[in-house]
Formats: sequence, C-alpha cells, structure tokens
Amino acid sequence: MITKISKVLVANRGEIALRVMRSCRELGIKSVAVYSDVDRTSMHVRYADQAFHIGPAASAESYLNIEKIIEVAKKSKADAIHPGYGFLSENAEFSKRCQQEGIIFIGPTPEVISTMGDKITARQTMIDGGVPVVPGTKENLDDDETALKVIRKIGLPVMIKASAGGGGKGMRMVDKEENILSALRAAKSEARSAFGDDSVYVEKYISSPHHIEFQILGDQHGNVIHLCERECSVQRRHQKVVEETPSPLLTPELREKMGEAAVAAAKAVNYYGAGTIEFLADNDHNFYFLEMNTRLQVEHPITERTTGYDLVKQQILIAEGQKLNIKQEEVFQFGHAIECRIYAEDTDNNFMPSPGLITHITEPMGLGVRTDGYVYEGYEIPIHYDPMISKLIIWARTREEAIERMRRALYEYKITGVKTSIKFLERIMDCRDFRDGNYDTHFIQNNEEFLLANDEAKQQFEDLAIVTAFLDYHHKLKNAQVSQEISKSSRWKDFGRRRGVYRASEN
Amino acid sequence: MITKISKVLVANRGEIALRVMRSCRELGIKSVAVYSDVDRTSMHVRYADQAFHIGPAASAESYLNIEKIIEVAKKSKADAIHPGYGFLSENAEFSKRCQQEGIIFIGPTPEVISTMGDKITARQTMIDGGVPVVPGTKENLDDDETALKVIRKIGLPVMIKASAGGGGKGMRMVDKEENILSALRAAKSEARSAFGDDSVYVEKYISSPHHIEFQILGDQHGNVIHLCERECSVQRRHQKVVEETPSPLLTPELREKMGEAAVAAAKAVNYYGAGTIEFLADNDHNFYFLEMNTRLQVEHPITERTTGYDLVKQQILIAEGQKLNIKQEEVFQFGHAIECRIYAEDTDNNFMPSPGLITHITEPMGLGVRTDGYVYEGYEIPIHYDPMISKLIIWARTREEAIERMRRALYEYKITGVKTSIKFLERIMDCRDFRDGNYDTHFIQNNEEFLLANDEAKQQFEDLAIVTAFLDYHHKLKNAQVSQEISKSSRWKDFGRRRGVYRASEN
Amino acid sequence: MALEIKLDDRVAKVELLAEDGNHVKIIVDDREYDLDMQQVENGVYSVMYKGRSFNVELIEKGNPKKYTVNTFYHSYDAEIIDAETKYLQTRNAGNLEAAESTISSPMPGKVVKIPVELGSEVKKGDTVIIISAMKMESEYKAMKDGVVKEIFVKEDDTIDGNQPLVFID
Amino acid sequence: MALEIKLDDRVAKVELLAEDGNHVKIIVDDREYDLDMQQVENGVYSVMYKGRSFNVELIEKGNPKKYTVNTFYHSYDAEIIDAETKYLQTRNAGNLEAAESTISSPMPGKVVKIPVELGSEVKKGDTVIIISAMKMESEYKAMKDGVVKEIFVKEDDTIDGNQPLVFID
Repeated sequence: MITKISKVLVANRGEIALRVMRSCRELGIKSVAVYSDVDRTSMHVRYADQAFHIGPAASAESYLNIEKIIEVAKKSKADAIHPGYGFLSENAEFSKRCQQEGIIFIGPTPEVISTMGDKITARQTMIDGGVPVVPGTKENLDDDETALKVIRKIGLPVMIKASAGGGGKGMRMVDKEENILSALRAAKSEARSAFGDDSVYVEKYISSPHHIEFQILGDQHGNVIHLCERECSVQRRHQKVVEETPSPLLTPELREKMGEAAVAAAKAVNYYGAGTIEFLADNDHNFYFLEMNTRLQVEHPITERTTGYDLVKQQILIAEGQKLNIKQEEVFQFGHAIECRIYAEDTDNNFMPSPGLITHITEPMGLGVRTDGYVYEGYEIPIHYDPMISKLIIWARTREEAIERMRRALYEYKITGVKTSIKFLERIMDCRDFRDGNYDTHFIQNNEEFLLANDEAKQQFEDLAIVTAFLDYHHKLKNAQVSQEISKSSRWKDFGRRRGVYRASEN
Repeated sequence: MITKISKVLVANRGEIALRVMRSCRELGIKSVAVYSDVDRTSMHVRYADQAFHIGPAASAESYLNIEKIIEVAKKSKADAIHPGYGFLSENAEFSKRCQQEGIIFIGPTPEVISTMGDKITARQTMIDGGVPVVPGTKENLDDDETALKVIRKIGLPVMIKASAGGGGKGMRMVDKEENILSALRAAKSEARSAFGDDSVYVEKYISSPHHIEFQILGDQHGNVIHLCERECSVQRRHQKVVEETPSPLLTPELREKMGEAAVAAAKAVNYYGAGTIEFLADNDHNFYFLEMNTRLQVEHPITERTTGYDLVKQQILIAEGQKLNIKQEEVFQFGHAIECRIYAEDTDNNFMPSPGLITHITEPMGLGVRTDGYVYEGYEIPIHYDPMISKLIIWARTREEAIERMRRALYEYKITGVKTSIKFLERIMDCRDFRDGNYDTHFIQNNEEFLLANDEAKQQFEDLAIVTAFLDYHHKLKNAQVSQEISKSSRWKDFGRRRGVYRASEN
Repeated sequence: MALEIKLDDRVAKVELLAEDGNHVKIIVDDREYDLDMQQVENGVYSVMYKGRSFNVELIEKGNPKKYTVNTFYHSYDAEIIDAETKYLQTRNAGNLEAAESTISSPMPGKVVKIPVELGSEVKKGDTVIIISAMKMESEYKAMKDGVVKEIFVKEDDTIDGNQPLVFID
Repeated sequence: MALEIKLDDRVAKVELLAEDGNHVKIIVDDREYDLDMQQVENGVYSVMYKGRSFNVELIEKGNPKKYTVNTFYHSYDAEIIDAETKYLQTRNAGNLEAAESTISSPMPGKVVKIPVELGSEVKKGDTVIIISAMKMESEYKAMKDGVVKEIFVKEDDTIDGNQPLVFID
C-alpha cells in the first residue's frame, strides 16, 4: 500500500535538518521545523515552511522530547517524521510512538532499531545470517573467570566493548594478560555510567583496521541493494573526520563480496529504509561486521555524489511504501568523492570546542564542490549541541584530482569569528599517508606530529598582521571622531547619515 | 614539445576569472589578476596570487588594452595568458602578440581565430570540410539585384546577417518579398555602425530553430574529440538565459551525427584548444553549422558536470602541448545538468540593468548544486561591465529531478540590494513548454505572458511586508535614542560599546 | 506607536499594541496579528505567524523611511508616513507635475549622449538623453511637450539612479 | 601616527608615514612598506604589496584594542599598546600572579560540576571545575596549591569565555 507523504516534520536541527528539507522541497513536500529556546534564529527554522518551539536548550527537554515532538506533528498535521541523525534517529520507542499515532516514521521499525541497537543481539543476528563478525563472545561477560577463559581462547590483543555503547565509550583494548581484569572493570564501570547498562562483550582486536561501511537501501517489499562503500578510517577519538569513496583499500572483488555481505546483513533483519553496515577490514582483505546504523549517516553525501542518488528522497519513497526504483546492476560509482567535516574547534588547543558568533563566511564554489552547512553571518553557534558547522564534499574524476580540489576548496573556505578545523583538514590533505591512500584508523595518531606542526612560514606574515591591525585601529579612531560630530546633529539627520557612516567605516 | 605552465595571467574579471584561477590553484599554478580602476575590490583581485592595475574602468582602456596586459604578463613573469570569454578571448591580434612575446596564449592560433571570426570565411571553410551549413550565400551581398536573385533562389523566409556580426546586431529576418530591400539596407546600416563593416550575407531562415552547440577539445597533435551537446535555445534578444544537457531534442543517433560534424568542423581548421561548434537544428533533426566560438563558453559548466572533465584544466594541458588524455569512446554523459544565468536586471521593468551595492547573499547549497559567482556582501557591482552576477548549475540523475532541484535552488538563492533575474528564471522552470522539453529559440517570446505575469499571491503578503517595515523603523527610532545617550559618554567607552550597539540593533 | 505605511498604492494604518522581546502584537488596518519577529541578518527578518515561517528582506532606499521589502517571491515599495512626511507631502502637493518635467533614470549608469541642448524645443516622446549601464543603452524620452530648461549632467558623466538629468518646461 | 603593537610575543613599533586613499606608507620596526589596503567586507582587508594579493581578517576581541588577526594560513593575537594600555599594564604589573590564582575557561559553556567548595584546600592539578560545551566536557585544574577563596559561578550556569570561575589563594 502506498501512502503519499505531503508534510514532513524534521525532528532535528543544524545541517541535516536543512538537508532533509531541501529534498522535501524538491519533492513538493512541506516541511515542519522544531526548535529549542536557543534555536529561534537557526537556519532550519528559517528554511522550513512551518516551525514550532518545543522547549529549552537542553536536548533532553527539546530535541529528545518525544511527547512534545509528536504533539507538534499532530498539531501541524505532518504525515511523516524524519529524525535525521543523532537525537531520536535510533530510538526504538520514538519509532513505536509514531506507529501508534499513525505518523510515518522515516526509518526502520522499532523492532529492527532494537535488534541493531544492542550490539550483542546484532552480532548474534549477523552470525545467524551468515555475515562474518569479528571473532569474540556473543554474550555479556559476567564473571572474571569466564572473561579470562574467553579472552585466552580468542587470543590477545582483544577489545572489550559495551553492549549499549557508541562513540568510543565503554571500550578498552587489552594486549597484556595481566591487564585483562582491570580493563574489564573499567569498561563495565564506564558503560554503567554512560548507558546505565554494564553489559560488555569481547572481540578480537584488529591491528590495522580500516573502518569501511556500506550504504544499503531496502524497501518494504523485501528488496535490498547497496550503494557501495565509504572509507571512514580518518578518525579522531572514534569520531570520523574525513571520509571518501571509493576506498583506496578496496578492489572490485572485495567490493562485491562486502556488498553482498552488507545486503545479507540487512536482509537478516528484514530491514527497510536507508542504513549503513559498518565493517572492520584489515590489509589482508578480511572483513568483519562491526555494527549497523539504522539511519542516515553524516557522510552520506559522498555516496550521493558518486552514485547520483538522493538518499533522503529514497528514504521518503521507501517510507511511502514504494518499491525501490534502483536495481543493483544499475549502481555504479562515477569518479571519486571526499567529505571533510568542519568543526567549530580549536585544533591548536586540544580540539577544544569553539562556539560563538560567526562574523563572516566565504563558501568555496566551483566545479565539484558541495557544502552542506547551516551557519550564516551574524549567527551565534550555541554551546549546547554538536560542534559540526558544515560538511565540505568534493568530487573529481580521480582521487588525486579530488584531493587537489579539496585543498583548493579548504583554502577558499573562510569562517571568521570562531575557530574551525579547516587548517587541520588542510594538513590531512597534505599528509603523505593520506595522499598515498595508505592509512587505517590509526592515521591521525600516527601522523599527529605532522598534522599539528607549527608552520614555520607563520613569521613571514607577522608584519602583514601588524599593519592590518594598525590600520583598522587607526580608522576606528578617525571614525570615533566623525561619530562624535554627527551625534551633535538632529536625530532625523542621524538616520540619513547613519548608513553612510557605517559604510565609510568599512572603506 | 611540452612547456610546463607555472604562472597564468587571467586577462578577465568576474566569475570567469575566478573560475580559471580555481583550476590553476588545483594544478599548483600561480595566478595573476589584472584590474581596472573600479575593480580593486573585485573578487578576482582578492583570489589571485598577484594582481596588477591596468587602467580606467572603460574596457577599451583596461581589459581590452593589449599592450598593458602584455606588459603585466612580462613584469609578473607569467608564462601563459588565459583570456576567459568576452574581452580579448577571440582577438586574433592578442593571440599573435602573445606568440611574438613568447607567452603561451591559452586558446587557438591567431589564424584560426581570424578564420572562425569572419562568418563568411568560416562558412566557406565548413562547406569545404563537408560540414552542413544553412543554405545561403557565401559572399557579401553587394547590390540589390544580386540580393533579390539570391534570396528568391533560397526561398523565403531568410535571414540577412552581418559578416562581422554577433549579439544579434546587423540581423534581419525577411518573410515577404516586398521587404527584402529595406531589410537589406537596415542590416547593412546597423552592421556598419556596430562593426565598421557593412558586409552582409543571407541564409535560409529556420522556423523552429534549436540552438544546439557541441563542446570540442583538440590538441596540438591533431586529435579532436567532442564532449556532447548543450541545448541553448532559451534566449532573450539572442542572449542565452538557460542551458541544459542532454538536449531534449537529441536522440543518440542525432548526437553521434552532430558530434561527428563538430569534430570535422574543428579538424577543418586544425583547431586546438577548447572550442564550441554552434548548430541550428530543426524539429525534423536537420542541423546546420552556425558558427564556432574559439574559446570557453559561459555555459561550459553543464558539460563539466555531466562528463566530469574540468575544461579549464584541459585547456591548460593542451596549451602546454600535451596529448589529449580523453578518448572519444570514454566520453559519456552522466545524468542531466541545467545552468541558469543570474543577471543583475529588473525583469519587471524591461530587463533594465541593475548595478549597485550587494547588501546580502544567501547561496543555495546541497546535492547537485554548483554556483559560479564573484559578488559578495558589501561589493558594489560596477556599471561598466556585464550584468551577469553568477551562474547556478544544477545536476540530477534525470531532467525532471534537475528541474525540481533548480526550482529549489532558485528559491534558496537570495541576493539583496540589486534586482536580479532569479524570479524570472523560476517562472521558466514552471513553464509548461520548458518542463515538457518542448521549446526552441522562440520559447521566451512565445511564453512572455506567462513568464512576466504578475503573481496574484502578491497581495497575500502585503501585511507581512507592512509589518516588517514598521518594526524595522520602530527599532531604528529606539536605537537613535540609545545612540544619542551613548554619544555623551567618552570616546573610549564608545569603542567598547559600539559593537554591542550594532548587535543590539540587529535583534 | 501608530503610523501609516504606504505599500505600493495602498496606505495602511499600523498600530503596535505590544512588544515583548521578539513577540509582537500589531494591527494592520483592522487585522490583528500575533507575530514572532526576529532580525537574523543585516536587513533580514525571520517572521513566525501561526507556526508558519517567513523570511522578509528590507533594503533602505537612501532614506530611513523608505524601503524595498522582499518577501519570498514578491517585492514591494514601502514608505513610512509620519507627521514629517505628511508635512512634506502637503508642501509638495503642487509638485506632481514636476515629476513629469524632470527626466531621470532609475538605474545608475553613464551618460552616453544628450541629443538636446538648453532651449531646445521637444515633443513628448522625443529622446532627450541616452544612458548606458552594463553594456546596455537606454533612451529616455520627454514625457510632455516643452522646452529644455535645464541639463544637470554632461556626456560621459557617471550618474546615480533617480537623480534629475534634464528638466523640461 | 605611531604606536606599538603586540603580536603574540613580539612587540613592534609601527609608524604611519602617509595615507592617501587606499595607499599607505608604513614602517614596522625598521622595515618600510608601500601598501594598497582596502577593507572589502566586514573585518576583511585586501592587501596588495609589490603586486602580491593578500587577504587578512580581523576579529575584535571584546575590546577595540585587541584583535585576532587571520592571514590565509595563520592566526595571531594582536594588541594595540598606547599610553592608556601602558598605564594599565604598569598598574597590573603586580597582578601576574593573580592570573595563576584565577581559574577560567577560554570557551563559553555550561558549568557541569564544581567538585570543590569555599574554603576547600586544593593541590596543584586538582580539578576545581568542569565545563561542558558542544557535547564535550573539559576539566579545569588548580594551577597552584591553595585554598578556594571565591567561586563566581554555580552548577548549570552558562558562562562566557575567559570569565573568572574560581579563585584560589
């Protein structure tokens, strides 16, 4: 049965809210924004057809507030909800509430979210479905003795991981026998405080792991395809920084094998919607199921760019109950795409977040450049949410050209007022290991010295900086005098001249 | 012989100067800008590695000043000059001067520019090369009697055209016997005053003509390929407004035939560089050589987007003497691309140019969107040059999706301070004939009423406009009072508060 | 605060009933609105009305009381009419005809040619000045029969939009 | 006009010799520059020196005499040193130690936890306050041994960058 969607509530903020609304607009679907106290001026509120306030800045009371969001959906007569990524996107309860209220949740069923959300269950499901997983336990490690036995059997090094985990929390690597028990305790304690659940399991540790994920699409009629891989090994503290496709590691044969495994993984849970199967792969082309993300990924645009499919539109068509309009054999990758995530952070100062007022932006333009952002001049980035400002997506016919284009685009990209990771990303593009396509998840760690090196050319531009500061100050002094003169004249004249004065001060 | 280019002087301004510099940057080539009196703050000057002033605002004394540009090229040690489009791009003398000075001209030889620049010679060359041309004379129509005889032989309707013509000047359509002589006289007189040369020739008039052009690339070793067509029939007063590729008119068979003719045309003059063969095609799939442009076209990005090749890089490689790295059989079009030209003009007021100060810009973003522009907030568009502000290039897998995406991008594109053609372009995207792909060069004329219709929804938003104007004024009054208070305090305090006051006035 | 605002040909009475932060209660003629209005960028307002989200851009036209107002698809001319404006209007009431006598160009540009001179007799429709901007030439014609009484510019001058060029009486 | 400017750790003497429109002749320490400098956007300067084109961005740091200066790849802190600044510096000379006693965060954020209270004895390296911004928590530690003499904020407060949080003596 096909239910045409005519209005979508986007239960998110920032760039992904805008990105979803763009596709809605192209499909002739109205969009409804929700916003917290500090997001009244946020771009997604301005872009939407309708917008409703849902609570205070703290996510728990606004963007995670299921009742409030459902209430807005009903009030605005939205027939579907798109959760974006983060926030409620992988919340089975939310998916269930939508179902109960007769609102289409643009994503998988609550059951699938639950299955894939629990790592141990997901792992077992994959084993049953014939998808390769990292050797390890399937169950919670309860007592020390079992733990020791199991880990000895798998063989060191191993990784202890929280079942309910994510974002690197509740994870411990062990490479020495004597550290097993302390690592187990630490992982459990961290898991308990982070997720309220201290279940942990253990996996073989892959030493040069590549984080490679496959985009899949499944419809409600049992059809599942994949749209090839994304190489996400450039990570800092388990957060992705740069992604690219095709992966420099993959051969056509490996791509086919992994793609088949990804499709099998999705079929094992009767998955529908857009989803991502994350694999660990090693240099010998072994690969293992890591986890499934039952939502759109931050890095989905590189897949869109090389395959040409609009993934949000595909999500909407699937949610309407349409049959997939793409066949596996039609899918191919044209050229090469790279995404850089631009964060508001001070990379010279331990990557400390840098919220604040954006005073000026110059976006890169031209062939093969896509930016997905949400900040604008005069916008104040709030302290409460993710520090990602935008994503810069570059395409070219070859990987080499894509890297050169990314360097050019990063050079053009100017965001003033807050510190950003742009300079750090430029260093990544200059880094030999990255250019050679010869990297795994240890890339940033291994190249830290190069990536954070202080540029010796800095001194060269000192005088330029001094002269500019001097001249700006000099003009301010002059204008302050002018300003005093003007304030003597009448209020009415003030008006007329004000604009002139502002302008003069910019010359 | 291969001569590596390491520094390029870009003898142009506006978006095309930036576009060329971007590719130079990606290739690791330094760029040199030149600028007139009114272009000191223009974006190409800010983007380049080096920049030199070359004269007053009037093009004849700056961007057309060959001596001055050559002088800068020598002073800055540029080893090549890229002429962009317009200005000196099809000036044989300039190409020759570069040759004499040992500077690589990124474009064809002076001889080829001359041959193709004169329409009668070009026509004869094409006939000799076996390329179909519109039936008509090859020589100047000197006396009335010959004219009458020739035109009767071709059969009405016909088009009388200036040999040195371009931009629609010196052109007259004749469909009645009794108007032949008066049209001849008018065309000659216009040609004389516009080009200083009253030579005219006559061609069969094609009644539902499609303006379809083929992009070609030729190297200095005799290899020539084409990169498929661009449909450029959406024109206003012979100026292109919207371009797309593939053309809705073309079949794969017709594409192949026309592509072969385009390659033959280029080979007929031993062409090297990037060039464009313009054809007229009718609904019965007859096609005729119209003219050749021996430079990059404004609309080249739609070809870049669908074939993936960076045309400026190709121009540079060819100019270096490299062999073409593309084979005809590798060329294919992926998806569909449309370009809209954004002009600073008042479409409600007879398309009057609208130069002025840009107060605010919001550029469209997201999947399949490319903008090539050069204006920025606070920039004053000068009165002396072309009114084109930017080009919006949209890609999608299908034509239908590309149109929807273009509508969405035009909706997002906000340029405040000057009037622009954005609204008019949105109407084109909404126009039935365009959506059906059922249009020829009479499209705008035929749909004028629809395209320029006053929107009945305008009244709906009146109160919104009134309320906003009221509130802004109200805040200005309040701030004027605040401002008076502040001016009483000391100059030093003024400084600290100024920023605060500005900000307050924005809330 | 209450004012009149002229929007294109309409004159509306506007009264601000209450203002609390971004929240505004306002009457336009006889319709009352509860709005959430916020200036988000220089000259750009985000307006929320009954859950609908609108964006409005204002451009001051050389005078704090005159605006061009752009809603998403439409463009309006707005003028604040207060006591001062009304006074000026009364004083200028007799000058309507003056507009017809003064030739000006809405766009800035450069004077290409002035085919008339002081004292020339012109007929309605005669070209009195040619202005070029952005490679396009526009001819401006007399709006009535008369004599050229004043020429404010000369050939090659750069002009602003709406400045008086030629006066015919 | 002549001033001193402190750029990171360097103090430079700057003297403006001549200014004619955008053209500026200026001496930095003992090097003389002929520059074409133009402010093109809010806080963005285009600088031309011997034909080379540079872009420089300035951000005022809450004080008209303090800037962050960004050239294309580099970022500097600049401070104008004039008579007033010098006077303040002299007066504050004894306060260097104060900086060590006052804990602050360079970024704005929210106070998550204050694990000390008034009168607590702390050792150098003890965490005295935890600030969260953009989903990341940062711990700020005592820079010397001492006693917590003042706590300027409380848990859940929203704070600005560089504001005093805890004073230890």
